[in-house]
Amino acid sequence: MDLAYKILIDPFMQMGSAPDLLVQTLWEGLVAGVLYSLIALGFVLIFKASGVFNFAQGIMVVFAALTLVGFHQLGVPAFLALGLTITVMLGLAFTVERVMLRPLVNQPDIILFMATFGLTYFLIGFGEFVFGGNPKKMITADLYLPSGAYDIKMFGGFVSLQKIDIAAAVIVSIMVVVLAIFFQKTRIGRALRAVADSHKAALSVGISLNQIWVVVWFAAGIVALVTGIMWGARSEVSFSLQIIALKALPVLILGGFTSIPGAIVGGLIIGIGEKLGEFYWGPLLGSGIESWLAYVIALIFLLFRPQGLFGDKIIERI
Amino acid sequence: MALAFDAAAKADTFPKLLRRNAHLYGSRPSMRHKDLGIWQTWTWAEVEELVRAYATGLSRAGLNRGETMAIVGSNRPKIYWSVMAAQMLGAVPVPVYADAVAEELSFVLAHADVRFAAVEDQEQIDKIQSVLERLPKLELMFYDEPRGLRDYDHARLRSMEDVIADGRKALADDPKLGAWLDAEIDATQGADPSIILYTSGTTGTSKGVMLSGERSIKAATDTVVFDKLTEKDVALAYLPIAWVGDHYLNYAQGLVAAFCTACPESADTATSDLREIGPSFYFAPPRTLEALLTRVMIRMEDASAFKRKLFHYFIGVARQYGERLLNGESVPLKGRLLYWLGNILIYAPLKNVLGFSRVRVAYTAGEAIGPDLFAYYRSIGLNFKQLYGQTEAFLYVTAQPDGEIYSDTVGPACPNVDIRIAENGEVLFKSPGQFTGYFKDPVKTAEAMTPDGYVMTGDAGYFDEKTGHLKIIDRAKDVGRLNDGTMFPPKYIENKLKFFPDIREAVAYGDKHDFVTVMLNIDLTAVSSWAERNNVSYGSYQELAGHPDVYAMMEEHIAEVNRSMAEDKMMAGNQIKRFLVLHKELDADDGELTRTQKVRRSFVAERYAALINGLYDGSTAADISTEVTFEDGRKGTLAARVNIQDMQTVPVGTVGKAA
Amino acid sequence: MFYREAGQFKTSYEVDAAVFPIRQDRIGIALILFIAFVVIPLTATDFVISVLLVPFLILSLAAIGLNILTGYTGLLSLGTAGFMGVGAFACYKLTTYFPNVNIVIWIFVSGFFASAVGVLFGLPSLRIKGFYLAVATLAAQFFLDWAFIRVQWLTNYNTSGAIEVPTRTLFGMPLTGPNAAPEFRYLVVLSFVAAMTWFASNLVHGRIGRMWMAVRDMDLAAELIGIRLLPTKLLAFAISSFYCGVAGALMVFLWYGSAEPAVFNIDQSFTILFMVIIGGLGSLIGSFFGAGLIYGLPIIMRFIVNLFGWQITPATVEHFTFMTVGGLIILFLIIEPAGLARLWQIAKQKLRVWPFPY
Amino acid sequence: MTAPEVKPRDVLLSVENVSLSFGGVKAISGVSFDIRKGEIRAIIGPNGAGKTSMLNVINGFYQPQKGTITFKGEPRTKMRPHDAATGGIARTFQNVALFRGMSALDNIMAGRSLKMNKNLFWQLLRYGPAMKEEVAHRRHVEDIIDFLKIQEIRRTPVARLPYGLQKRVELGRALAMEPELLLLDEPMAGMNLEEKEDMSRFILDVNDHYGTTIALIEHDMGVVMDLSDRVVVLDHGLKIADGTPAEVMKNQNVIDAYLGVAH
Repeated sequence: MDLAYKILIDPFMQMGSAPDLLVQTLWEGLVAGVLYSLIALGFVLIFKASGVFNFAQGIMVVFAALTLVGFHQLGVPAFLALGLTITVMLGLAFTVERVMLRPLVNQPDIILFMATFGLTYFLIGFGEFVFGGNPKKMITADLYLPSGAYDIKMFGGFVSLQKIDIAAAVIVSIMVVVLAIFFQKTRIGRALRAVADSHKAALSVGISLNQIWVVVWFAAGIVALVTGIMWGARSEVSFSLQIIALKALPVLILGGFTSIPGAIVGGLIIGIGEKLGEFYWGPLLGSGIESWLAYVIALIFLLFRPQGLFGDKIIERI
Repeated sequence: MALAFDAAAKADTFPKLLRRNAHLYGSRPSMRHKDLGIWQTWTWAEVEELVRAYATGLSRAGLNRGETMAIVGSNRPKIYWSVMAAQMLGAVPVPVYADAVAEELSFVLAHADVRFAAVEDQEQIDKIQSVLERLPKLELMFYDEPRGLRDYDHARLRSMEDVIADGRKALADDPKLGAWLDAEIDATQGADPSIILYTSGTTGTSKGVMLSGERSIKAATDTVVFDKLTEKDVALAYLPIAWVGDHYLNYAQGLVAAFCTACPESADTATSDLREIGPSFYFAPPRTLEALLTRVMIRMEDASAFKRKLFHYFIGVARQYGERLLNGESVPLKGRLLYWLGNILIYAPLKNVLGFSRVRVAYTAGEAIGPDLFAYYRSIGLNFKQLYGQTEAFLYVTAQPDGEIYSDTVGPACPNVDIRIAENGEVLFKSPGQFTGYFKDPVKTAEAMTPDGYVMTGDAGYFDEKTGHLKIIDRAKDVGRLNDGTMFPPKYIENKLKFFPDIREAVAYGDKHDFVTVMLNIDLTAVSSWAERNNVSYGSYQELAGHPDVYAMMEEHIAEVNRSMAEDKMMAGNQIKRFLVLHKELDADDGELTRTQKVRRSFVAERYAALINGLYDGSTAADISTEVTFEDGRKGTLAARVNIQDMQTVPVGTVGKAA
Repeated sequence: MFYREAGQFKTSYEVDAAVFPIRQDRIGIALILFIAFVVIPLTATDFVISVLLVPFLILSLAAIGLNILTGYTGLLSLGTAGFMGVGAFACYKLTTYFPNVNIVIWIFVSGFFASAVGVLFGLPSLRIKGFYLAVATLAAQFFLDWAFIRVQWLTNYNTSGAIEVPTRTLFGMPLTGPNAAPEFRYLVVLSFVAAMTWFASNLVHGRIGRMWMAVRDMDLAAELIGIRLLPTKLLAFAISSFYCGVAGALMVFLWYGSAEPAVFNIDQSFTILFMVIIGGLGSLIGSFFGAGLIYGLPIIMRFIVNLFGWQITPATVEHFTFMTVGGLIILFLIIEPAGLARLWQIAKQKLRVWPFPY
Repeated sequence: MTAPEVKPRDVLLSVENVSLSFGGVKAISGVSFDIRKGEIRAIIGPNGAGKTSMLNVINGFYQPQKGTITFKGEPRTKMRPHDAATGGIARTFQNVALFRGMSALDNIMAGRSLKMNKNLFWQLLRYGPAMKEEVAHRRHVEDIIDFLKIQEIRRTPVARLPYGLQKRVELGRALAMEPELLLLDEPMAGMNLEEKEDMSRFILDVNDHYGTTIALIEHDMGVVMDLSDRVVVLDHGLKIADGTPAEVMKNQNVIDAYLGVAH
């Protein structure tokens, strides 16, 4: 009875009794969710266009952020460093296409998936070799990103909103809009969607598969860079981010592997759910449940709706 | 071992031998058959039990002493057991080639008066049923493989399985039956006919060669001792059971030596089955060996350059030292070392992949074997030997003993075989296994024998002076004489030429002429690839055949043949003086070859009379125009001018021409 | 080249179905076992045994475990380390509660605990497969990882939060703890690995192995020939986790001596997965190859660095190891997705048909 | 020519008024027919007629929204594919669905899975009862291998086999289940003439030798005419004809459907 009370009633009592804390938690969850969404977005881009489940998206985030900071540490002005980093991500996209994707074309999806494990490990080793393993500080101020916080009075308490978080939310919104336009209005965007449906169709549009791969991996690289900047601004740039990036997987399961809105909504659900769970139910289990709650939510979700929130229903044919 | 042969001497029929083997070697394998994925194995004891049951069943089905039973099928245990079971009852098995057409089949079955036939499967049954009206005596067929026979009228059909089961039950039910069967076995005398083997030949000319058990076993015992075969040996039975070779090598020797006979899964899998079973006693006709060598060479073509080099290098080493080592001659230390290395790297693995690792004794026979081909197998350590024999002799007339192996001889007379060469060069023999007569044909039997009891082989030959071995040169009736009286065996000369891969066909002339001439057909595959390598360009077969470089090459080959014939005083007079290369391939469609790809000499002589005239009138070219049939069946005329070339002959020197 | 198969024919299905049907292979295996059980304990140094062989064997066992699940049944798992941890902690708890029961028994029994957890997390495999299942196993990994840290009962409330392996004996000799002789530990580990490899080989060559592979190759067709998917997949989870659990227990008790929960984090899962990929999915011998390569690579690299006296920090060597492993995985997936095992098989085949080309 | 009178107990499987749709798209609408014991029953029709869907309904891969299926006299409601397998229905596929990582022998052996039951303990030892069971079933499978004349390729991984042989192995796997009803989905698709003749022979032999009832989908009308006892014709999910091959060939609806009226 006591346990049932602790699980079913007490947390809600707490929410009701301190609404400011609830709002603060929700906000924290929302912000975490935004970042999850960003990583998930990178996954979705690549998965949609090439059917590759890119496990390396997390390390790409770290890699992009480290490159940016690394250039800056060499004395390169911030925005030039940004430009150079974008170039590096383009180079990475080219290399991945050339060295990994092209030779593996027509292999089963699971093989490509595992190849991205290899890519992950390679980039970890390469990144640590070039930039060292120590955490770094993001060059927030140099990029004119806001810092500090707005403290808003609410429900008899304070809710603290980090400015960088607000900026992150705004930037994500802009990016989603840009991507939407890109997919709907541009030729290459339409080709990408065609590829998602069938590789033959894409060829008939007149764009080679190889080009498309470069484009999506580059796009995913840019998304990774943005993610890296935002995340780095909140905490620091380190390789542990790579593990956190795995949280994008449950996000994808919720949102579906091919849906951009799904990635956003899924990210938010996971982010908020995780923070609420950790804050209100975590102490029951000795806290730290953040590390797995997202996966368990996804797992339970999977059992009921394997195709995700926005994914297409899978009809197996024989 | 000695015991085995003593007992063999006492056992004068095959059923008695079976009884002996079951007694002495009861738990040793007698028969293996690759079936359902594994080598099903029967020991001598099991085989005896099975055959006794089978014989009892056959007896109950009506088979009597002295009657004949046809055996039609491939090398399968039940087919061999059918032979044994019939013999057990004193009946005479008559094996028929499984690939015989219905026509031949009906001739043999009718001629042999069979009431019963043991057949392999639906295919044979269909064949027999299609000629049933010509076989009024045929009552019952026993089949091995029931597949597809479900809807057949079973009035004349019974499965061997049922016959065996029936016999087994009868033996179990009536204890006296076993004793009766033993009495039946003992009642058969060694002199009674044991089997009738029909010689292959066109309908009507095929003769049923009767062999007695006593003689068969005597002959087989001699060769078993000669080759030291024991119950530990293994042979793969893949040759037609109706052929004397299989009946002798596998059946008779198998029973005498009590070795294990293995039957392949099917004709298609014989190669892989050979590899699995790894026989210790092996027989293959030259054709098979040649095909095998070609396969080896083709597969090696796909090997990496390094491996190919290694292979050819060590094959070269083998060529140099291999045969000498095998013959126990002295070889320098370097040669021994190289051969030892080659054996590790190439020869032993090669023998392994071919399934020859355990071969101890191997024979080839049936036709002349090319010296290169023969040397190839011997050089990698396979103890291939040649033998000469025929159905009437129950196979062996001569065989090469270990250490005296030559590609162009067939060896000295086998133990207890007496050979005589007739005036006309024909080989005559008396042998322990010789036949007792042609079935129902005393006239032909008499024709085949000399008044003093020698069997005429129909083959011409002579004893080589150097080796003392018999050389077979041609069919006796085909041997002619040059005007100077030299014996002229065309086939011998032609074969020597055909051993060159570049020469596909050769036709030699010389009978009633002053000297020997030949017409050659190039081998298009070999010569065109030679042309490619040597930048010889040509537009057609005719152009290639007439190319001066090709003529030069042929000249070399003929010169080599001349040299080799000059060494042999019997043949020195047959050196080739003039030759030409035919402008078209001899073709069965044009009637120039038989369907089995043998040259029809007289037809060719008639058709190419203009060329033959040219060969003998000294001209350097001759014109010829022939009618040809194209592949689509149209007929046309092909005209050509064919060059004729003279040859240098090797002076025979002190050695005089044989008169 | 060394094969002499002519004359090696099979007269029964038992022999035909043998795991090593070729005599030369049987001789080879016997030779390897002889070297492993007799020659090495007599000759090898403590360093070779403790640093090279014991870890190699234990990791191979874990790789076999994962291979059963991923290679044979086609279920991708990222939770291997979690299942290994369950084995390790179960063994620790068991031996502290029942110190008088022989540790070898507890190592074995701990596999069953891992099995139970494996089956629990395998349940979703009925509905989901591929990447989705990988995520489900990630849930297991992170949950278990968390539990090892947070549930202090598991470490007997040890302040360091780590397992301290007590001394336990076998045949009166210390097997675990600081006083255990390396040769003795090695022999016990080897016995476990050899026996369990033999069991695994028996399984995958029989009915169950065929059912697993059928599910892997085409689950719909498997269902249509009457294979029930869920029990088949759960059995794979159970056996796989059992192997991982035993490997985990061996790892802590006979290799590390003490272990923090971090030993069983997701990186360990990946390491084992890489062993399986590089070694060869669906191959037991490949599991050994993969374990040898992935575990041996950094050691070899350090050795080379020392050999040439290069002034390179251990961290840099580690970075290069990461890059090499990552590169190797991609390389293998491109040129030989079936891994080292396939290369081995090709080499063997080449020897069998030598001098003919394969 | 009329079909011989049917006694109800001769009916092995009957399909009554079955309808199936995917998200509103009708694949089969109200189709009824039966399959009698021991016959070879062909299901034909133009592309998209719902033939494969029909087979999928029969072996439980799809659940029909309407209608009943009676197998061996018992009406079935909800059934999973492995239930069909247990019940004695085996199946081959239009695009060969072999286990590509396994040898031909293992594929066929896998078909015996249902009949093998020795427990994990013995399987771990691969000894005693487990080995005995393995050997007994291998023996059975070897009969099938012999029957289908695929001895040569026993050990070959099926992925390396030519298409025609893959189809044969797949038939072998289905036969290994000793089914009462064998469903063949275009057994001769993509084969050359010789392979088709071989396959026809095998199908007739299976029917004759094992007495297996066969339902097959086939496009080659010549083959259908030669093989089948009765034919049911589907078009756009509807049954348009049912009867002996000769009757069906004369049916105007069938002629129209095949000539492509309103396609």
